[in-house]
Amino acid sequence: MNMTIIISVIAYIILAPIVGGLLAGIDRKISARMQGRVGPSILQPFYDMFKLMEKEAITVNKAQDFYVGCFLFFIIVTGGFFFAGLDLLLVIFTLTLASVFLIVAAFSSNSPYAQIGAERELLQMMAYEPMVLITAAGLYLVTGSFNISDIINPENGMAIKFLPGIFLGFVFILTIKFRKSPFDLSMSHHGHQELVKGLTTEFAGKTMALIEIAHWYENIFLLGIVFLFIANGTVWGAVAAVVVCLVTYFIEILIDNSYARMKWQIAINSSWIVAITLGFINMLVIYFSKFVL
Amino acid sequence: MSTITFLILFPLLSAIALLVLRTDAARGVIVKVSATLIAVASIYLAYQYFGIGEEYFDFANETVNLGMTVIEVLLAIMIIYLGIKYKKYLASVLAAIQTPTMIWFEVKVGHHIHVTNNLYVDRLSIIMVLIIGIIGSIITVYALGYMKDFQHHHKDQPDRRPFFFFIMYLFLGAMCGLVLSNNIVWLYFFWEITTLCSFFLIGYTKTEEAINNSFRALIMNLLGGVGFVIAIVIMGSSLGTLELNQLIMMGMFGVPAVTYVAALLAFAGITKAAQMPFNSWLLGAMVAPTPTSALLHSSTMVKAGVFLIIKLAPLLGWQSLAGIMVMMVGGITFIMASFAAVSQSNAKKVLAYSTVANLGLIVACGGIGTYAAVWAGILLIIFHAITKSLLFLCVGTAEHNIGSRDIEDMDGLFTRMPKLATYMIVGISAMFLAPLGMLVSKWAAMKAFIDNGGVLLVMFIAFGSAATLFYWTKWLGKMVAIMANRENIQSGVNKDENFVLSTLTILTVIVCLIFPLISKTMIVPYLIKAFPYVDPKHMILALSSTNMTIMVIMLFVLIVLPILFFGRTNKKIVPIYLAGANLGDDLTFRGAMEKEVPVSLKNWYMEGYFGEKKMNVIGVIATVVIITGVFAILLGGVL
Amino acid sequence: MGKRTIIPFGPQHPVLPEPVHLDLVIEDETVVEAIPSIGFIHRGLEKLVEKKEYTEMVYVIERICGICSFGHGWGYCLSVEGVMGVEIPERANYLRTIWHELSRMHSHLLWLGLLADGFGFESLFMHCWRIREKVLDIFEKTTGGRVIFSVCKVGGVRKDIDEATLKEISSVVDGMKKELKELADVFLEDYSVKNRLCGVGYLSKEDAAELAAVGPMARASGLKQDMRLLGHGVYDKLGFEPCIETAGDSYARCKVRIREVFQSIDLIIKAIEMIPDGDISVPVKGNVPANECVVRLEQPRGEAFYYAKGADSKFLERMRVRTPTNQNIPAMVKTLQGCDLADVPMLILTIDPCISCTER
Amino acid sequence: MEDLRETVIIPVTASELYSKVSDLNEDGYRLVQACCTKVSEGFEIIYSFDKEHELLNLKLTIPEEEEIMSITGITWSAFIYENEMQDLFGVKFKHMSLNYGGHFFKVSQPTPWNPKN
Amino acid sequence: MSYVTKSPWLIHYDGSSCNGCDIEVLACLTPMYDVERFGIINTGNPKHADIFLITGAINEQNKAVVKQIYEQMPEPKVVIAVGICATSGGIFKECYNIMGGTDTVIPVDVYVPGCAARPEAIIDGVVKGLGVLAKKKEAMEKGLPIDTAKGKEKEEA
Amino acid sequence: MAAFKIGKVVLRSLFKKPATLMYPVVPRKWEERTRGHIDININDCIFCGICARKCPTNAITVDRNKKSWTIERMQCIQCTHCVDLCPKHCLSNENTYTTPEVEKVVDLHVAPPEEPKPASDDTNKDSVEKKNA
Ligand code: NFV
Ligand code: SF4
Ligand code: SF4
Ligand code: SF4
Repeated sequence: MNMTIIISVIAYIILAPIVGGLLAGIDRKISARMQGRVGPSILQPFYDMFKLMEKEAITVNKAQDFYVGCFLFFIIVTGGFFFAGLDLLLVIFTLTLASVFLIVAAFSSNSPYAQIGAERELLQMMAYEPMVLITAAGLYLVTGSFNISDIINPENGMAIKFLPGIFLGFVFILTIKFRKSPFDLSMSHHGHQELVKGLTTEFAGKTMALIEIAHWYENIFLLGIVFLFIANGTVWGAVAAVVVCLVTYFIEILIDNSYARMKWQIAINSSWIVAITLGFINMLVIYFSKFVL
Repeated sequence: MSTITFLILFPLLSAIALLVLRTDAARGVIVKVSATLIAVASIYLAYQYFGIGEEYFDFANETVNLGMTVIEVLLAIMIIYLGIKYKKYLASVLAAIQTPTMIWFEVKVGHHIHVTNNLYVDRLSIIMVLIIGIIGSIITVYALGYMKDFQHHHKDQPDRRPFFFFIMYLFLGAMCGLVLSNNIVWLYFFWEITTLCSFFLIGYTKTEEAINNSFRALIMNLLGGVGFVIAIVIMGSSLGTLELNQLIMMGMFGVPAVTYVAALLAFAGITKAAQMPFNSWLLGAMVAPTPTSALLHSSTMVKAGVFLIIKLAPLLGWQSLAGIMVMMVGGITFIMASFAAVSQSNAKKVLAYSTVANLGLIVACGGIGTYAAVWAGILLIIFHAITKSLLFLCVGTAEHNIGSRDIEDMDGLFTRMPKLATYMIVGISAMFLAPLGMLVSKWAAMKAFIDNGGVLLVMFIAFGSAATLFYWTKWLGKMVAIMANRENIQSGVNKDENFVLSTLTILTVIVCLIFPLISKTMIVPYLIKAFPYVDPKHMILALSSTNMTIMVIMLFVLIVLPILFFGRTNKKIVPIYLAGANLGDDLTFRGAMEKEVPVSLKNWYMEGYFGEKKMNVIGVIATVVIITGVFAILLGGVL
Repeated sequence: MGKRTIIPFGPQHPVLPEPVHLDLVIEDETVVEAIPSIGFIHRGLEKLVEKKEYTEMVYVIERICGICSFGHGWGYCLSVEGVMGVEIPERANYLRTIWHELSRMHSHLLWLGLLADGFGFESLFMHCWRIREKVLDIFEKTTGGRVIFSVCKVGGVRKDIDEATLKEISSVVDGMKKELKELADVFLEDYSVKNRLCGVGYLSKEDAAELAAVGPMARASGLKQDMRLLGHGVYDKLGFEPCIETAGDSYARCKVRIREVFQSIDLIIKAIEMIPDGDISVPVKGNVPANECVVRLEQPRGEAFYYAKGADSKFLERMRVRTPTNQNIPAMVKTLQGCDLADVPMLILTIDPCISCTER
Repeated sequence: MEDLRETVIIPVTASELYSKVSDLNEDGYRLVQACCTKVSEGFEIIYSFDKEHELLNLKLTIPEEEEIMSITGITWSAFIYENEMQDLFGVKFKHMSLNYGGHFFKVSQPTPWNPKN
Repeated sequence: MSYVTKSPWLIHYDGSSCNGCDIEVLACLTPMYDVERFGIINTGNPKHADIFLITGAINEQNKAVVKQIYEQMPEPKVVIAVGICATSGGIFKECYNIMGGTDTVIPVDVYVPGCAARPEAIIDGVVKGLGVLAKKKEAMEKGLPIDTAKGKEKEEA
Repeated sequence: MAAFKIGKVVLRSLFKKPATLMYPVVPRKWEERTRGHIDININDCIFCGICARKCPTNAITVDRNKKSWTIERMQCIQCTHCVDLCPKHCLSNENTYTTPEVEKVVDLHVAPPEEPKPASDDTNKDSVEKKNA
């Protein structure tokens, strides 16, 4: 048991950036094709990252790099906890910690676009946080444990059977987490936007590269949560879960290319409404069937 | 036993001394010495009863009872007088109802009930005493420097510092009494004293606003007091006991009348803990000098309310109407106050709302009434007391050095006052970030809510914590912002203040580090006693020991990381991006009409979404409906 | 006020390809004050009339702007022709109209793309610009330039389009309709797009008149105002009627422009059907008499104003171009009040700003 | 529909300009443009107004030093033209409602159309 | 190998161009020309950019802006002047408000002629710029002052 | 509520061949009228200087004595005004553009010496010299 944990954590730490980077590359390729263009090479994200590493080292103050480093570190820790099968809430809180580091890094630069980006990022966090917690609560109610190692081996089958609403809600907020249109408010990976580069305006060179890597880690971890909904402890379940993860990712790309960027009001209204309707009703049903029936 | 007496009476002596000896030097010595003694005594008390865990004392003494009654009457007369003088007749009316009822009860019923144990010590009260003794007294030390500055800033007002310190110390004594009394009448007595202390301190500056707010606080607390009195009357007349432990025991055996008593006491607790619909008094209390806010209105006095509710927790829970009332009121208060905090830029108001919200969380935990919830509640009390007082004091210092308590004016504090900013960063992080204290307890609370709280409470906590995240992080953002070219004014900070702030900061971190220990040696044993029907072996805590260990390790990492890496970069420092119009100093850009426009970066407040008024109205209506509903049902049961 | 954020918006800013600057004062994300500042692109090219002969000046005037370049050339030629009293052949008038309408198509498609980019709809941006390339190909084929044509000259046009090419143009633009329809649907019906456009940047009919808005900006607020009604080119022969919308918001402005793209296609097809044979220019010689002439022309962005004053020499005494964007700036400033920060680029875009036109 | 070639130009004097413009404004005319030409007598300023596609031009000739009344009080959008004239020619206006104070076009040399030296 | 040539991000600033070159620069990003094939992204942020595409001539007003953008770009970086205006001031050279081409304020590495410069020419120019970029990167690694690596003339010398 | 309005276009594009022209891998074919660069048949030129005087950007310099015709490539805006005006029609518009360079390009064309020579002599070709600005 212990051995598998160590292996999966190490596998995560090594493979996640590779898979995450590839996914990002595929994302860019598919997006380009959807826009009628050829698009970059699939390895482009890696080129970008190495390029950033090679650039001259500049920063706007001495504190920023520390915060960004912490961001990356705790994102890795988050994923590590996740793949070690630890408590889901612990994982979520660590993720929050990591995200706060990113925001703090942006705030520390005291620069307009970074600050507004940080403010919007914060708003996005406020928007998706309830749904994330509800997701954890839902998984807990269905599987009776917060431990991820228990959640992936549920006793009564795939969690999604009981949590269709929560699953949809989670996919909804994934759009925010993946920084996809219509909710790429605080920074967008490609292209230019009204906030210049938002949150990342003041990060250059290596610092920016770290952020890219962190995003790859984060994306894999988020797909890991999608995985939880499908996994049922069997091999075919795992395969199905991976397929669902990929389909989810594709849908996110499609959404990215099919929507205008919305304003923050919509971001918070819609995600809270989703959390209240899908999340709440789903929970209500579970509570009802669990405690009343 | 003697330690207890010391803890209750010694502060009183200091108080009188402070009132009499009016020079700065004498005050300094008295405060520092008494603070040390009280702190030492509280630690000694903890040490004394550490192994024993719980002990009850007779301490029966008719003169004490008589003395209390006399004081009560005097106080009532004073309130009635003040109420009339300031045309706040409601206060007079409430006092005129409360005290005569109490005296009538004493004479008719109370007199005949034999109280075996007037005082007691258990692990919960030890925790409370430690908070009062250490945090409380250290705040009074801080107040020395602060009040000097304060007087400096308010030269127009007469120097009333002797009175101020008198009340502060009086309060410390009363607070100790409150958490150590087993006799509910005594408890009530101390309860009223703290109400009055708060009243005087809120009205300290004697401005119109201060007086209005102090009366609002008084009236609301007296309302709770009325509830308290009725509870005592019912308790005495139908249960025939005046002892808290008896009451709880009876409750567990299902004596029906206990429900009423519990509901009424919980109501009193709700008023004192400034839960909605009574939260407005705490907000108003922010006019008081900052040490007051730190001591009374965040770390201790308001905790009296939640202390009582936590005490009663075994009687609450879903099976009791009182429990449902308490958890709903707590839950609603948590979410609404958290939302309202988003729209505030006045640092003290943010802290006040956050206090209300956290008390709401504790109250809700008490309302759920399971051991896991209570575990979370007690942890919340501890962490909140330390961290909040730290934050309040930081704001006080900031205010005196930069001239504003508005968060938006704390621009570039990291450059101007690096130490203070660091304390604040620690304090703010401790309020909501992962391995630190408050989050641990919030996590436990969340688990308790999911397990026993029902869907609604889960929603409350999910949304409430999202808002919490928002308002703390944006404040944190202001703190970390590094603004080049600002003058460093850290050295202007008073030495005492600095000492207190650093102590509290260290304390915050230490408590976060040793909380598994606190849980193991203090809270769990208390829970085993308080929930005798739960098999200790099956007591699964919200946080498994693995999780606690991970938390502590994470915290270590978080302490080590900055020491190793913070600011260690040899990168080239370049100017910030200002759309190509940076004038070079990172603070101004070339604006329209060729003006040099200073950049100004402010946070979001989202008035439209989280306006204070709106949140209060919703919260008040919801809680009023719940409270009146519950009491209506209870009353219906009686009739 | 404590909660006001003051930031610079531009001169360098990725969503606006052109440098404008705003001192933005915002609260949360609501703009409470926006002080515009321009002047980054001012070249002072009108003053070149002192150095360039009137025949060369057309190349300068064309380069006021690379988007509405043809219209500028036309406006200049019209005004000089007016001063000199030159009549140009009918075929030249037709050709000018065709090119002008093609320019309008390219300009509007460009704008639609930029607008999509402004609200972060990348794929829509890409598809708009993909379609726009077809118009540019026509330009390349008929004039030899993609954005700057250099085909107008005083006295007519420099290049003719042969019959076969005209047919081809006709079928190409007709063929664009289908693809345009799909994109128009997205702009006009997609939920997310409508959400960003509807009700944003409202300008009432009264305000539009008061602030003297021109072009699609005015037409979207219900003003019937289109200089094509004045009768330059062959618009009267083509039976032109302006597109009017009444809602006055960004959505209406978008809709006007989309309708105008389709209208332009129809006008082009019709003009190609009706084009007569004949010369494409008349020779113009000699000095420009001391006379003055005012011409107004409907550019893609609205009414442009040309004033030429001769001085009985080869050099004009004064050439004045007043462009539609210039006229729309007050309206833009007005719509910016109270909008969201996210809408700022969008609102700036909805007047379809062309700063190089404005500042010359 | 007006004839394209016909340019209606009505001469006005500086003193009657303001009332003329406000009459036009009341009649529902909108400001189309204002432009200045440097002539030997000083400045020649043309104000153009439009009502339902009818164009009306007011021509004002003033000596270089004369200060004239700003019409921004009547039609605010004139601020663009007045600032432009101020920056490029050095025409002086009284009571401009929005005065960029010479920083509208931000030219490197002052009043390039009317060089001072 | 240097990755900077595989992922050149660009920033575009419009000096005082007529928009003709601007829209051609934008056109490069769109489906027909799609420079993202070469890994090029239009980042609007000088701090992320490797290539500075500048269109239009320099005047007194944008001098400081152009300079600032250039200075905020981290090394290695190249400047590509797109269009006749940016290379020499072009048709506006004699205007009173024009100071001249881009090279009057910052060193230019590649000149792309054309009025307007065609997208193909811009692509050619960027490709040429990549060569310069690689050389600068090399110089940077060797610790040489970067400006000495500035292109052809020094190479020949 | 119409969502995914662009879905059809986007999905179709995903499976269709992209619209990209693939320049420079696939060279671009130019239209006949494409205004690329100005070329001169120096043999016909009479060095009258009209082109130089009328060029709106003064890109051309003509030296009657040296019999040279010079064009600053980075100054010419391809308006073809000179082509129109040349009395000898020796200027022409070529449809290939001047390639981007790291230096400003100036092309100097000098007429061949005037002694009559056999037509096949290759000195008849104009000598083009590139030099740096
Ligand atoms: N249409 C147009 Fe222009 C003109 N005239 C305008 O503002 O684009 Ni550059
Ligand atoms: S080179 Fe020509 S097309 Fe490009 S900006 Fe200058 S004038 Fe416009
Ligand atoms: S106009 Fe023709 S003939 Fe005269 S110099 Fe120029 S190229 Fe030679
Ligand atoms: S094409 Fe135009 S700019 Fe070029 S040389 Fe000829 S006249 Fe001059």
